[in-house]
Amino acid sequence: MAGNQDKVVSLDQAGAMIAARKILSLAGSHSVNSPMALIRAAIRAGASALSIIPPVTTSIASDLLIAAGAVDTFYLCYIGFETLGFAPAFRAAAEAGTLNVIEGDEPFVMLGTRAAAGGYPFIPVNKGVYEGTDLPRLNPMLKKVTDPFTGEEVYAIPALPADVCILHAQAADAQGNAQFWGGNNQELDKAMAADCVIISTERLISVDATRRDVERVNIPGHMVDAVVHVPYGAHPTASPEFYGTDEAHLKTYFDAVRGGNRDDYLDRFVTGPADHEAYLGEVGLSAMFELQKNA
Amino acid sequence: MAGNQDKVVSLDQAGAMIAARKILSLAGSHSVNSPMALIRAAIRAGASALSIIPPVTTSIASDLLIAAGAVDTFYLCYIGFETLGFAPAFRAAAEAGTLNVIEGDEPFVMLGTRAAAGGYPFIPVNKGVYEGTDLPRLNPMLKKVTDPFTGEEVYAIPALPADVCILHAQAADAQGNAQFWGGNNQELDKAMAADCVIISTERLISVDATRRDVERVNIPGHMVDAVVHVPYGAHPTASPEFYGTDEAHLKTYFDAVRGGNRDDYLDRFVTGPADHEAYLGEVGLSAMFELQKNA
Amino acid sequence: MAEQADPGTTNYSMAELMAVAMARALEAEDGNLGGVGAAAVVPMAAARLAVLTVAPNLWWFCGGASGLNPTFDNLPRSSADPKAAVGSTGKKNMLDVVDMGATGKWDWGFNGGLQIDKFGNINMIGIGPHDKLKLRGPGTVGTIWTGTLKRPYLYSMHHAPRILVDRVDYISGPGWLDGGTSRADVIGRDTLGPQLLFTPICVLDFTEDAHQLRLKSVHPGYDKDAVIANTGCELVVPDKVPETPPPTEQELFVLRNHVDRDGVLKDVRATVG
Amino acid sequence: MAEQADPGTTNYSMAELMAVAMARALEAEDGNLGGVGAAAVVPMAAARLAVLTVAPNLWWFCGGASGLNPTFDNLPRSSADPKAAVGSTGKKNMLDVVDMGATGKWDWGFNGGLQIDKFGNINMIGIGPHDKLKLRGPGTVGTIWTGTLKRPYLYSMHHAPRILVDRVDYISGPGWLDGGTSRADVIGRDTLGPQLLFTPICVLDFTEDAHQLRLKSVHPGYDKDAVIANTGCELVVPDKVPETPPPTEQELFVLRNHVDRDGVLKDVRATVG
Repeated sequence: MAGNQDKVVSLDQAGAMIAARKILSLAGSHSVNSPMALIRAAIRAGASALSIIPPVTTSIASDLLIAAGAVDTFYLCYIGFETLGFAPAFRAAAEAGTLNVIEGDEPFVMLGTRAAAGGYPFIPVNKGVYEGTDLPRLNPMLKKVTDPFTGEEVYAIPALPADVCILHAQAADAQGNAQFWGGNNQELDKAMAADCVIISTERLISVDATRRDVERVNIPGHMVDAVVHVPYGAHPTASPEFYGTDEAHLKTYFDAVRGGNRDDYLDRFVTGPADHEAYLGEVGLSAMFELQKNA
Repeated sequence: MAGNQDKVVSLDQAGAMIAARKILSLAGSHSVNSPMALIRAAIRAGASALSIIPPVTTSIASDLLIAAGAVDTFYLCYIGFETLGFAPAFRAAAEAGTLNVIEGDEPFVMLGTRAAAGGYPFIPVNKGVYEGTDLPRLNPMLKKVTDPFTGEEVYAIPALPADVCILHAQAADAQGNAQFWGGNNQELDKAMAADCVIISTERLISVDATRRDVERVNIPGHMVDAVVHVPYGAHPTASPEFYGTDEAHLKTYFDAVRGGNRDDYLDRFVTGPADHEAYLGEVGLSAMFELQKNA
Repeated sequence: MAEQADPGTTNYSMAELMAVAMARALEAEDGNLGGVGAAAVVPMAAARLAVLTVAPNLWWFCGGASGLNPTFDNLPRSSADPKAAVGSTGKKNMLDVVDMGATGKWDWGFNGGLQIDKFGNINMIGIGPHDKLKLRGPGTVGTIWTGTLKRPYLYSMHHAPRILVDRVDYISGPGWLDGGTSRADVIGRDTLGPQLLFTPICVLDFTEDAHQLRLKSVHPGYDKDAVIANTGCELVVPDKVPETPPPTEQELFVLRNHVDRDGVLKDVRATVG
Repeated sequence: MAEQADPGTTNYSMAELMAVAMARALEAEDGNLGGVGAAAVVPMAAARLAVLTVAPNLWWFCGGASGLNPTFDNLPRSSADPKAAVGSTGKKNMLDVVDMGATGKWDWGFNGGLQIDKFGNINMIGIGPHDKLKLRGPGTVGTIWTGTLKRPYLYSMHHAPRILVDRVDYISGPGWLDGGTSRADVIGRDTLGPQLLFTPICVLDFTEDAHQLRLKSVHPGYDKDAVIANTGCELVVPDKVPETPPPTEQELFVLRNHVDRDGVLKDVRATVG
């Protein structure tokens, strides 16, 4: 997707692009840098029957998609709300048997993504990694392969390609050259492992501004299909150097879903607001500005 | 090698550490950022019968080791002197049959290094990569493996671990936290794939200076065994933002080795000078300062 | 039902006490490299406190924000908070973190679990049959690396019979497996099983040969019987079990002025029963 | 014996002429992503010139210095020179470059060889039996990616019978293999074989079905016969072969003022015979 020099689309257009695909990959870490505005847009656009390949730790980004009934299959590494507790929609759907959970782990998600990024059909892992654990028994996607160099049997992790990868950047230009400040760099492999890459960004900068600070570019634009300018687009998760995690909002979500009021939350914050600006109005701009202090 | 907070050693000590090992891995690219002072020190310390795993393109860094008779086996991807021509010592040794050349290539060197860095016993590659080429026939280290997910036969590249990896950094602190300016980031995987990592550095900075500019740190100190402070330590190759490639010196080397006068070069620039300062005296400090203009 | 753990004094909170006890244990790791993961506010505080007290040369990796040896003095609630990387000497890619797990390059680390059993095995998967879990756990994250860590350390913010069980339903993080030589036999001899387990009411270690959970010290305000009553597995209980030494004034001073100025540890939830 | 190629005029050097011809060809790749590798001063100049003339939306990766879409106006002698990355919109890790080769994400690229044969196969390995090479080549670098590149382009700074051979001794970079459908049969139909070959005396393409080397235009100062005499393989030579249009004044202006202000291309060696 190198060609186009202007990849900027609207949030609604991006939502429709996501909703048209089935295997969705996310980066961000826990409650930081999740592409929440894109996720809300995808839900509004009718995303359904998704398979989610999350980052190694995820929180509301994945849980909201599950709460909205948009997810069939979830590649699990870790999902939770830290001090608040278990991810409520995930836990309810998994325990009710309405969600197919692939029992993954760090090597499974990271190396499956690396394999897809590099075009390796699979990655065999060191003998010690799965010994003594129940993971191979619980994850049918792990298979044994004979190392042709030693004759030993080792576990193989399959490539985990995605149809679409959605990411929230701190700065990106119209060509798709994107900067992620903070985090642990899962974005590049995630992008390379996906057919389509959509980026929401706090700041839409000029290509000249990209050239001025090229060492900060984590994903080159040729890998990117669409860019959406969405200030506060990670809310209620944090956007490094812009705003901190909205702990109170996470609790509102958590209590609503755990208390059986998920539809109230969805109505108020996801399907109700006409657009991102209306969502911000519902959150309250002064609350948003307050979060900047904690960036 | 996390423990030690002061990993600074002398150039002679570093040379002895290298000479005590057999599989030597290099980074840098072509005639940029080669750890030349470390290489000269290793030759002076009697390095012999080395196997070299170079970066994907290498020049005098590898050729000098071959010229000095220190190399048994060479993992080839590309070696050359760009506009000057073929690498003279490599070519002579390979054609004379005194050098064991492993006929590698970009995926072999890069993915073999990645596999060693990540503890994968091997990496299987996409079916298209070696089709139609003579590489599998010429490189006995490539083997076929059956993909357990598809049943297809694919080529497997074995992990290529090294005993010691030597790198030239632009800045490093005593803990080994090191910055490489420019280049294409082969250093981290190279370091992770090696038992012992030795870094020469243009500037030896404080740990506080490292903390001030942490985004520039490419290799964290816990991976590093020894740091040597060697200003101009990449000469005659370039050190980004410090000095450019010494094209005239490369030609001196090239002409000497191709003209049958390799011993003259070695005497004058490698084994003759008592230390790095004497080497710089032989090169001429004003010539060094001149190269700064071309950084 | 679980009740809030009581540190037996108003001088410090239970999370502060645990952070201090965990920091002290890291003296044995001075100079070594380890890490803390997600949902790890107490281990983060412990590592930072250890650097400032007993382990000045400790190397530690701080979870999601990805900093090495950060120097925050405002403890973040999450290791993914970018502020957790303040003053770092390096950043690690998540891929490198995994690579180092697979190659056995982590010396130490803190891990917790939904369930922890008498041999220190960890379960983050869930409780009940896998196709119909009664409790769906949050997933295994990095607990699998307890198999390749040279010396894993365990902690739980909850001490209860449902957590400290005789046998975990699933092993996501291998401990001493079935005790005895079983870990060495299955995984190899390059790594050891869990060294210590920290809970809101005590510190436990493992016996030398059977590698079975053993009471090492009881926190102020609790006693042996409380530990036994709240533990769901067999426990080796020596005749004399010392009290966990309470935080010293100096430890609390450093903790509150150089690690956790915002007092995050004042309200971290820890429960008993 | 090889002699210095003569551009037939003192208005421009042979390397300048080649850079211009190669830049023009990149018009077909406007908007697409490609790259140049090591020892690639002329392809570097061509890509930069193409951006400034016929392919404003070209995406290109500049070898060892690792910059995407650099904006240097002082052409470096080596793509590994950090100055080759000046003004880039991104940097690529070498691993990503390889990953994109393996996953077939490069649209175009320039490659050369020790030997190039009539089907555009490339040899960088050497000449003679592999256990006793008469000429040990410099190694295959990225030539293997001609198999996965969507549209490879070839060039050689030397036009001689020893270089343009009937059959390469070894295939390190697959071209059209044995011609006809052989490439599609062996490698698959996702990529095409070489599109063009640029030398100091001519531009060649490949016939539509047999995919055999064909003379497309002859550079000023040379003619068909010179090409045939200096070519070691069978060549399809149309009845009428046009002259390669010499660089326009505008092309030379842009080349010398915005691409190669130091005149590096003035003394790049190109030979015939």
